[in-house]
Amino acid sequence: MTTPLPRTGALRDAQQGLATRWATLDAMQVAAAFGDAEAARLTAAGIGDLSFRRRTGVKGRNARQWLDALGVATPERPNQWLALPCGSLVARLGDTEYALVAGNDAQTVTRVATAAPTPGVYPVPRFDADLLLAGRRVPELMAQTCAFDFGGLDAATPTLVMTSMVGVGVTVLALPGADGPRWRLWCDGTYGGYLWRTLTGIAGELGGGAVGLETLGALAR
Amino acid sequence: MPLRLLKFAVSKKHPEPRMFTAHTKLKASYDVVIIGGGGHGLAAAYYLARDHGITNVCVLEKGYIGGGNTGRNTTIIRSNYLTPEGVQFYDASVKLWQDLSTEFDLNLFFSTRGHYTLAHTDSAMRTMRWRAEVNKHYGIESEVVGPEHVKRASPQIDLACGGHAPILGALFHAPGAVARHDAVAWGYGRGADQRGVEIHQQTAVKGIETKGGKVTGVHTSRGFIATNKVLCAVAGSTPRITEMLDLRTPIQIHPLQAMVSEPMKPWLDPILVSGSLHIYVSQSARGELVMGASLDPYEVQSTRSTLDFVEGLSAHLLDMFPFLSHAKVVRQWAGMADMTPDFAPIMGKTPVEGFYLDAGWGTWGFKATPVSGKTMAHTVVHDAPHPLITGFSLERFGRYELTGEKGAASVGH
Amino acid sequence: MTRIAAMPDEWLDRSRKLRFTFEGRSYEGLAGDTVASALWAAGVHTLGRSFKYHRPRGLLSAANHDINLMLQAGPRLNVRGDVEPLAEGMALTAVNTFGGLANDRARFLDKLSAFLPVGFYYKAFHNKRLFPLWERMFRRVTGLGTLDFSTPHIRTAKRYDFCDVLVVGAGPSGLAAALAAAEAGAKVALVDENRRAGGSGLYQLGGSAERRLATRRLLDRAGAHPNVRLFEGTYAAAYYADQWVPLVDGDKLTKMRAKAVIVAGGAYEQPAVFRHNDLPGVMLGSAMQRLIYRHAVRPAQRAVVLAGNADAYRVALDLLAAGSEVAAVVDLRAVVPPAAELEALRRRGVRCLSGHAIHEAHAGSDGRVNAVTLCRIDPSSGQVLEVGERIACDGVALSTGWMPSANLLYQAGTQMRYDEGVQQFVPRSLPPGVFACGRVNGVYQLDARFADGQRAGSAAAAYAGHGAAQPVGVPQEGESPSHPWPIVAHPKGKNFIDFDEDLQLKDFENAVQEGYDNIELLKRFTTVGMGPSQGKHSNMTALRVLARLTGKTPQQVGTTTARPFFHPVPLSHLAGRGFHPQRQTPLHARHAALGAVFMPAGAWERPEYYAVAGLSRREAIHAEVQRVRSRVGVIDVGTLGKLEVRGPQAAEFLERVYTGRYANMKVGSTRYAVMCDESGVLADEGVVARVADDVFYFTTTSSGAATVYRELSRLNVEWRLDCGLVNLTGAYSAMNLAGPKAREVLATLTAMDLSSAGFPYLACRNGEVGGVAVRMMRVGFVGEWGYEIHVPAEQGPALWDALMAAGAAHGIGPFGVEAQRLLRLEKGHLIVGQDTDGLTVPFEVGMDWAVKLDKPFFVGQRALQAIQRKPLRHKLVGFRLPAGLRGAVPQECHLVIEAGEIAGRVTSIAWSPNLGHHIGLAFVRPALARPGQVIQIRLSDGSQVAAEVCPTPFFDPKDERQKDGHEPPPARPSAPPAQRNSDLAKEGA
Amino acid sequence: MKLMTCPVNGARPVSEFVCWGERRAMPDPAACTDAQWADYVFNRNGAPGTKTEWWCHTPSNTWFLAQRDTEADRVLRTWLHNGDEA
Repeated sequence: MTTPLPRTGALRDAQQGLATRWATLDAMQVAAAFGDAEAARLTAAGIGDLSFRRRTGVKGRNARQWLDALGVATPERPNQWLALPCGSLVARLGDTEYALVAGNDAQTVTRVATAAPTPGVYPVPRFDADLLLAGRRVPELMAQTCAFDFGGLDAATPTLVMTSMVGVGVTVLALPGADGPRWRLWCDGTYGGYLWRTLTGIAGELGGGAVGLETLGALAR
Repeated sequence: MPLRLLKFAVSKKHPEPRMFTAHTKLKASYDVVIIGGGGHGLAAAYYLARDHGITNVCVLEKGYIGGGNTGRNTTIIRSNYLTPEGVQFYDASVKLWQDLSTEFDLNLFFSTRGHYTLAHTDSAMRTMRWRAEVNKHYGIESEVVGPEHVKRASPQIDLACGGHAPILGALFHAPGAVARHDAVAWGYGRGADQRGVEIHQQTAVKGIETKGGKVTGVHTSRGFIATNKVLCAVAGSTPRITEMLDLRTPIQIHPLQAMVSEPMKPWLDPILVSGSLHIYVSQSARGELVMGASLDPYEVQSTRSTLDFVEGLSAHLLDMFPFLSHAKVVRQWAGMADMTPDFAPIMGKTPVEGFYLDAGWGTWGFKATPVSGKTMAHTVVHDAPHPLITGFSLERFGRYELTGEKGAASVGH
Repeated sequence: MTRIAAMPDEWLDRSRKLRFTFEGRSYEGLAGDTVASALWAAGVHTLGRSFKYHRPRGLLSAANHDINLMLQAGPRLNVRGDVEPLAEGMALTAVNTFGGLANDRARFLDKLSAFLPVGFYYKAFHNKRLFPLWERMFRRVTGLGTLDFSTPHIRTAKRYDFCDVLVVGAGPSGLAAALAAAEAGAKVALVDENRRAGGSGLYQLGGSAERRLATRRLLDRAGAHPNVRLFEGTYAAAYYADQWVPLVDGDKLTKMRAKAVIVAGGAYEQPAVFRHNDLPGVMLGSAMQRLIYRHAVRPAQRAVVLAGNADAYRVALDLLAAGSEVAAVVDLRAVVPPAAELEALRRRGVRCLSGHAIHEAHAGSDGRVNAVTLCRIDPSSGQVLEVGERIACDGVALSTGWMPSANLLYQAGTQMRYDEGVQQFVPRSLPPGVFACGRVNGVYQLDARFADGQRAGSAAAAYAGHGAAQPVGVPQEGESPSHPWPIVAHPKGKNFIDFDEDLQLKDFENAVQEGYDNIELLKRFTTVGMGPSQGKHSNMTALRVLARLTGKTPQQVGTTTARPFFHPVPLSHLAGRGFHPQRQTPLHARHAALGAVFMPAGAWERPEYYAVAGLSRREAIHAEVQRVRSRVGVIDVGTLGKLEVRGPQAAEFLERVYTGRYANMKVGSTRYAVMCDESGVLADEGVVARVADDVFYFTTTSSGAATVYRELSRLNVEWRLDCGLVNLTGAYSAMNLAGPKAREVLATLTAMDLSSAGFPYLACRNGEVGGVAVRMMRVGFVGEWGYEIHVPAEQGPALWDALMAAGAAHGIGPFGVEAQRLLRLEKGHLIVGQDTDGLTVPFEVGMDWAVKLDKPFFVGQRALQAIQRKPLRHKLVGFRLPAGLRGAVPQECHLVIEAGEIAGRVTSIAWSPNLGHHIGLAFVRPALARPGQVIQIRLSDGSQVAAEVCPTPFFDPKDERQKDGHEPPPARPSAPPAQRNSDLAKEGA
Repeated sequence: MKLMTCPVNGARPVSEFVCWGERRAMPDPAACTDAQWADYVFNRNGAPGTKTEWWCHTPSNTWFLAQRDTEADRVLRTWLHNGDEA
């Protein structure tokens, strides 16, 4: 067969024309940088795009055992996440649904995505928009866009929250960070462009904005 | 300066009689008991006395007259409905409205402003044309107009609505009007009172007596009344009453909220309604903007207010009128809308003999006040539905024959 | 100049002078002034005109309810001059004048007041012919401020916030409450509407530094406490369910969610009622104290204090401290309780009378008060016994009583009771999580307010889960802070109760005489409390008057409901940024690049058509149609709902939710599906594909996608069948490749067997196209050989590009929603929502075949069984217009007329380029549904057009073009006739 | 804003939820009359009271049952449907 077709990230079109410098990563065009002064934006309220990460999902009453059988550990409690040794994230969405997002190594995700489901297991292909929020004023950004009290979360537990932000259903993962909390934000890719434009717009007022993968560096992992 | 006002200057005492007689006690029995001292109940009492000479009537009001939805709505009067039943019924109402002030010798501030239902989508435009054509068929002034027509009527409007929902056109209904809602209740109340009807405020209904499927009396917070005919006109409280008779209806109660701005110099002459933006707005004689939106999303039998309502309505209002940014909202309130599945009222007889229902008024009850009073009075007297309301019978649901006003009720008002 | 020496807690920055103009004249004030304090300091005392009679008015409350002091400040309307911070360069005018404040042409109305009794407008002007004229006149004089239509859409940074305990009001009790809660470990938000916290503790001093310092110390401690966030210049605008309180400051709204709310908003001082109590110079005692201690302005040179409580004597002492002369303290009470303040005044030679009232105030040539006439009153009844001496003065302080600032408490559902001891309403029972302290709780003495605050603070903290409620003793009030009847009748009236609405005592007497003797009726008839101040200085007096007139107690009369808002809130604050969620398919940028003209479809944006240079909208759409009929086109159908149901009972699930049969479907086949609601009304439609024995992939309409998935999820929860539902709407991109050349185009991209045998009509296949795993269905919605291709969202654009590239040789092109509508119409396919309405059942649209009433169960089945036994109301039929038709053409929703009656309506209509005439769908009476029947369609202008009912499909009746073993003949297009109003053109567009 | 507690996701503003309405027992379609079915389809218990309603937390598409006093708009309890609860 011919070489696989390129992938297009959910936020690709929204990132057009932001003095964007493009690079290619895992068959997907990604933003290496959005103009300059990215470091300053990142310390204020930086928003990065991790949609290029491979991801998949599964749900159903037997999903947990099924993942277990595939050697994928899952969070003990609903609405928590954990990191696998390979660097992938396993998020437990509510009680019986799971989402996996690859780190640099996509093997686990690919294995799960291609494994045959058993009774009570329902595969959920995912092509979400995946944003990373970091910086001093991100709490203000979230206060202006979401009714959930993220400040009230216990920093120690790897929590995730399914809520609504600027009118769009989102899944928010609280990531520990030496310099304050960081957030992973997932939403249906078809709402991604809107969410990206809205959040980067508000972040701009807070001295932040879009940040490319180069400046994100380790944060993108 | 009208002469009518001269006497106030010349006379030492305030030369006005009492508006209503203060009744200290209830009689043992009445020919007709009307539950609900809102516009509808008082209008029915008025027409019972005026048109049918039936004056041994009492109106029971648990609070004060006109204190329910009559005093809580945004006073829009129109007849540009969708179904033949609706159109003819509301047209009769609009005709009655014209002369009420003179009839009552009370200024209702009935003011014809013209009513625009804005369309922001193709499908909305189709519905507007549908309504316009049905309206015209029954001789009602309605037409589909383009954005430029809207712009002429309200030059300041942003036709693009901030780019989110451009206005493609509108249904223009020239007879669209507003009136001073409280005065409507007072006018009908005084008219009924002068003809011998007893209005009892602060009198709650506790139960309804029946014998062999027929109404025999009403238990009130002030004692029992014997009667064979009970008219129930209590809008948002309808299920509380029908429950007393184990009478099943499709009615569900949802709050309908509204808000009003500080007075500002008049700038908005017509009444504007937008289904897509969930707005309806007009400017009162005091210079206030009176605004409403759609129904609350779930059942609540109270008149509590919510912040989401004012937030949403304000956001949409600024899409249409950005220059209102500095204008301030003074007050918000709510009424209890008695909704039906087909957005048409439920009027006429019920399985319980002698119990007549005037309900299901949802968000459109005020404009129907005169005609509902007239037709219900007729229905009670003849124990048969007035020709204008046969399409609104309670049985229609049992026959799977809904009336289908839904298309016209894109937004509550 | 009446500015006095620096006051210890004054708000002024004396180093910053601010210049501004008022009514065209230039003035100078100081940073920290309000507009009113600056003008008063500059010797300007007439600051506005009243609403109804246009009487000159001065400062009344300096507490944000001086409605007669509303200003126009450029684009900002109805600016409250009594609290508006002065700013450099302000250009201000009074809102309610004609030709300026001084020579207001409407001031004659004051002379006419006798003609304009309460509710006068109900009693006249309603001559049917004349009313419109009168109304136009009313509309000229009504309203307050003026809009500036060039004002931009101001988007504010509305935000959410959270705390354990929200304290509303940072006066003595609020500060004590905040501190107590904070010390118990609660996170506290403390808000005060004033620019500086401290409240009356910093201005109701009676000349005593100790009172001030006690509050100051508390303020410093609370302000410094790590658990306390202090919001100054911020008011709590309302109380909503579950401790949800919007906080309003100068530029935004903060939606505060608290675990507990303490209302410590204090009380509003209430004006006493006597003739000309509205003259400039007559003001509330607390207003004078605010002028003195916040803005270092001497309110009057020579003042008379009207007293009804202990506060009045502090006002007198504060006036002395400000260098005013106090001509007399006139107390309504027969016996004045002994107090240090009283002694101090006597010592300083101030005349103190008891059992007296002010009978009338007199105005000087400048309109400001220049004297008062006293009267002796009967202490019990308030009756005037004799009119007494006249005392010259240029200021009158009204200190006769208070009304609790209980709006938020009422909104929270608090039960209030009238306490005779303090002559005001106090909370009887508070809802869970809501607390009150201080004057709103009937507690007035300073030390008692501190104690009451502590009590409430620890109780609220405990409710929020911090510590335990501490028992705190709150001292009893020694005397009533409010006088029960601060009202003096006067034969000539002009004794005002409501300064917003110009309501006098006699207006209430008259209203009650007319029968408006219930507090709500009285409010509605007189409009008392309905002005912008919402009754902050009038409701209590109105209630006292009504009680006396009806022989009831205030408790029996009760209060009117307090609604949001506490103070008016700008629309821009409430609107915030205004978010408009937008949904775009993965192919959106491709469409834009191809010149798509987008149309909204719910949250989606879809290409309506693709603009082509030199072609009209209509021509461009017809070109797209022709391309599909003659060559090949592709449309983005990614907005369709895409669902998957998997599991042993997946087929059973579909059998229950759709009207058709699915259990007997072969793997690899598809079937049309119709969904009804419980009443049998057509709710949605789509295509079901069986991709494996226990896996079905199915589509819903674009508009129905979200709701259908949600409802199916609910049914799956309720029924507990052994299957799972997955929503792939956003995860998959979908496009429909259609046209005679579709197969050839696709063949270049895939190794799949596309032969009629290998991939027949209505089959469904999984495979690979251009290296992408796809799910493909052979469908014929547009009546051509076609493939609906579903791929992972992130590969949609690549596949689109591949199809475009591969199709280039065959003249491929995109087509939009309008072309699709026309293509499907040529096939006679209905569109749910356009060709159906809220009451349409399948039988009415010829879908009987899709409804299997003999199944065990499906949603709506039972209703349809009942409806099937009834005659149809109407039927959806196809119709055609004569080919040669010239002139106006019917449009969608034009009516079908039979014997002068409405007999149906057009639901779809379009010019068919392939048939050379107009075709459409219409609902008609069953009697008119026979093919060949001629129906009359009435146009907007009343003219009628004859149409012929005909069978569908209109085009390719045998559906041969999309089926196998058939080489479709090329479609023969013909040009449409010129028309007055095109069926495709939108009105006004 | 009113709070509603999703059994899985916890207390959230009611704007994150959709209310389906009161849970109603469906009569046996085979046994009931047309009128009985119409009563089930159209008629509602509109009087105030404590009702059991279907609610959905939309961001997570979690359906659950809530017992609510519809006059005070007070939620008494919420739980996941497991087929055998009251």
